[in-house]
Amino acid sequence: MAKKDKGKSKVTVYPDWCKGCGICVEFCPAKVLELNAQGKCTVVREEDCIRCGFCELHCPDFAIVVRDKEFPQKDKSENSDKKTATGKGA
Amino acid sequence: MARRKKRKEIFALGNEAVVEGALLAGCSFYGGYPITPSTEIMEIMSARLPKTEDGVFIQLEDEIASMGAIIGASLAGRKAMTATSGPGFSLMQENLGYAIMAETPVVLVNVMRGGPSTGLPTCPAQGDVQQARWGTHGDHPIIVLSASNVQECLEMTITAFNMAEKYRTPVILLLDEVTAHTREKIEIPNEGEFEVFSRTIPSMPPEWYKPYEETVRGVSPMPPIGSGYRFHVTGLTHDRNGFPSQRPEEVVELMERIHRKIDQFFYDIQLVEEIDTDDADVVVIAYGCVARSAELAVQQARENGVKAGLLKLKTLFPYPRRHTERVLAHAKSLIVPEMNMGQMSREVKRVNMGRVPVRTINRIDGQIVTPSEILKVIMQG
Amino acid sequence: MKSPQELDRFEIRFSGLGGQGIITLGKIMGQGLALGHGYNVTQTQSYGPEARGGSSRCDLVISSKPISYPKAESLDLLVALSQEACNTYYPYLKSGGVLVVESDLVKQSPTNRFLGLPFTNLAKDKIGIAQAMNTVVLGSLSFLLPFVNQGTMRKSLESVLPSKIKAINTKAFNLGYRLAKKQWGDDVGDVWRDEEDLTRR
Amino acid sequence: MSEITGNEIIHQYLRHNKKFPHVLCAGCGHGIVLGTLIRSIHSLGIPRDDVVVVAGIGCSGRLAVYVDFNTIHTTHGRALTFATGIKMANPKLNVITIMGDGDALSIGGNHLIHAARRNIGVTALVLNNNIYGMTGGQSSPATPLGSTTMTSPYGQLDKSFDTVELAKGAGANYVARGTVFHVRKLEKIMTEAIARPGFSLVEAITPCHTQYGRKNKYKSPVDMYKWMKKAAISVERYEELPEDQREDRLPIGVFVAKDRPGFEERYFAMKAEFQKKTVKGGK
Repeated sequence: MAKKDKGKSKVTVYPDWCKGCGICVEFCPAKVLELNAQGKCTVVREEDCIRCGFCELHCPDFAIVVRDKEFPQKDKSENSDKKTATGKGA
Repeated sequence: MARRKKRKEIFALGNEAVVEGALLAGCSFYGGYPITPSTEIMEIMSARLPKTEDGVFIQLEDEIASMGAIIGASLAGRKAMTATSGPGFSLMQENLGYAIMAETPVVLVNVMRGGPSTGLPTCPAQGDVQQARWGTHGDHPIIVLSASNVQECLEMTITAFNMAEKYRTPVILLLDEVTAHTREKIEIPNEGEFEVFSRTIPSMPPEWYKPYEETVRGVSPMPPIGSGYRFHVTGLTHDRNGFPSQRPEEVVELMERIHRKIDQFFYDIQLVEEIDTDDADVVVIAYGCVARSAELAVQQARENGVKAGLLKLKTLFPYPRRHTERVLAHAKSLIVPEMNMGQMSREVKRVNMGRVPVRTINRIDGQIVTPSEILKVIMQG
Repeated sequence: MKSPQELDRFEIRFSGLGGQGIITLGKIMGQGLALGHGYNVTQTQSYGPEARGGSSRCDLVISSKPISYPKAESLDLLVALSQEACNTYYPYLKSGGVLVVESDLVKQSPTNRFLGLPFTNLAKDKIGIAQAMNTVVLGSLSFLLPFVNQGTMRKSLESVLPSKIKAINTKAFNLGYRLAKKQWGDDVGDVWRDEEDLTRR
Repeated sequence: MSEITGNEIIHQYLRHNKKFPHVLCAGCGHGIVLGTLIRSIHSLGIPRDDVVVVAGIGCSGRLAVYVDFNTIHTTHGRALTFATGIKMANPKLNVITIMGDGDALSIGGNHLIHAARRNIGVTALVLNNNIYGMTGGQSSPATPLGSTTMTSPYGQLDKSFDTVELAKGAGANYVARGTVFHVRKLEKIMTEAIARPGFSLVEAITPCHTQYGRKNKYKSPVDMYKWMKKAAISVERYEELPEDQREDRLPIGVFVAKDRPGFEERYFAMKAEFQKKTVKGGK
């Protein structure tokens, strides 16, 4: 993702799932995230997010979601069980 | 009884009869590793299974893998089996426990040879009896069957599959080198002349299915993997959904159920054959090839005026207590001949509780207990 | 098929060297007696190191009644196709039992009461292949044993062989039968035809 | 492809009746591997009923319980044996095994060799964290030389086992290595591994800070990710490096990519031959 995406993202952290390992905070190129007093990840500079996706891909606990600001709700059921099989068994 | 269709007769090895029985029972998966004296089962399977409609044969890298593969195949909906001997049986104990815990029906044939360790590879023994019962770690129920002649090899293999499927449990068929390596004429039963039991599959929507549910029979239906019922299988103690659990009440529920599903069906599982036991003063309790020697000895004793009888065990575990108690009602003594230092006589003594003398005949030299040895002990009164 | 003669318990041991076709001989004879003649038969054989190391053994127990103990322990007939086998197993022959030997290979018989034929050379010279030796033995035994029906045994032999080698084995079988009759005499099997001798135990 | 990305996809595949966060330690890379696996399967469009995840014992073995596929948590080292049985019983299924380094290389080493040799159509994920984590940090075959562990308090005496070389030597169809730092690359090779016929092996380097890092100069989980970032190098560039500069580098990427038919394909082709013959013979 490029810099042109800056400011268009909404970053959500689910504190219940965050274990505060700090990977996202350390490697976030725009310093969007910080660890709070409880040791959990919080979003502090959302507008600086360049949508690189690092935090989402590297969160071992699936606790961070980055989505478009304008379209916060996507159809969640859409892709749950696509029946276009490829791969080994098919 | 209606006039039955003539049965096909073949002159077959005990090991060959196991294969015939397995195929009649619907076995469509064999995974194994060669070892004497069970190897013929594998060899014949390797020729037969690929030519059946859906049969799969695979030679694995060892006995551990063999057990793993047949459990996997069973989870995927197959009636699966393996066969082994001595050292291979030791290696299979690990995943045997898994099959008990995950309630996976499989059939394991162990053609016993002399042990411990490499022991007497080509000689008969009955030294794996207690290992079959207690070989895998943990407190567990198990069904162990046996056969004493070639026809029984066929029949008991069918029975083993039926019990495995009915009770969702591994079943061990303990044979010995003599039975496995004897050729005899056997009759292949025609379709419809024997029962074939297949596991029940769930008939509720997948969301409501629980793989380890508490049921009246203690056995839940079991769908094949990939049929839409997605669930978790584990060797850890688990809840009704199959998810690991350490909560005491869930652990107890699981463990009690896997015991109960066997315990409450003793009448169905415990199989024996009684020969002249009704009025017998001396009862020989034997299994496997030794039961054949015993049969002759009992017959000869009767000819010599001694009221002898034979209780032939076809189910070794759960031990047929009820049948033993029945012969104890009139028997003045019991004789337990076996090719070990006294593994089954322990069970007999446990039931006998000191009521009558229990004499044992034990051979561990790789030779079968002969009729004359048994006869001698019978005649001692 | 009706059994031609009542047998209580008749024990045969085939013994000799690996490669002589001893196990095959026992299997074919066992099958012929079990399926063709309708007897109860158990066949057992040597396994393991001794089976790999050169010697070979195959036992049959034949009876009109169900067989309880499957192994041979007191032989009615010992077929020894090597000197070593003859030495090893002669003690297991019961008194009055019959010893059949390969007369070229068993130079020293432990008893002067034996029946011999040079089976290997017969197969080599008259049939053209030494491997047919076991079938020659089968033919001879079919003559010797009064409860074996020659035609049934031949049919049984033919049913288990691949078509390629059927004709030559039939020839070998007939040769064995003919020579046994000629050399051993018409009444050689009478020892077992006597009812009293047959019903032991 | 859907517009939703990353963890939203993953959330759809997680078992909603399981408790989260999962049992693994903070900063453990195993969760990242699980996420990557889910995205790979999602991108291939494989229905979840057709996916079987077979796990061994250890930290990695705990992953299976969290995903809504057909999941089987087997015995230590034996995942591939169960997987082989499942694949042969029903070749339509996509069978993926998750094993740790101790699981796959030590107790299950023989099964790994023979799964590769046999070329059974299974994807093997080896989650290499250089240690036995679940049992408290004992040395594994993948523990680097000199490392301190609970069972090598004076330093590991032998060289760490190279999973990739082992799989190559055993004849695996597809062999690749990735790290949980280089997630996109890991996803790419994992997707390819699942899509290939025959046996595929993906080694995922995933750090264990709790049991390995702390005792070996990695002060925080983050330090371990920094190490991966620094040490990893694409296999192509690694090949170009002079011998003396290879020492501390970790080649990642695809090492072997063949298309030999899987064991199950060959077996069922043989069966089909028999059936053809029977039909012919019948007429």
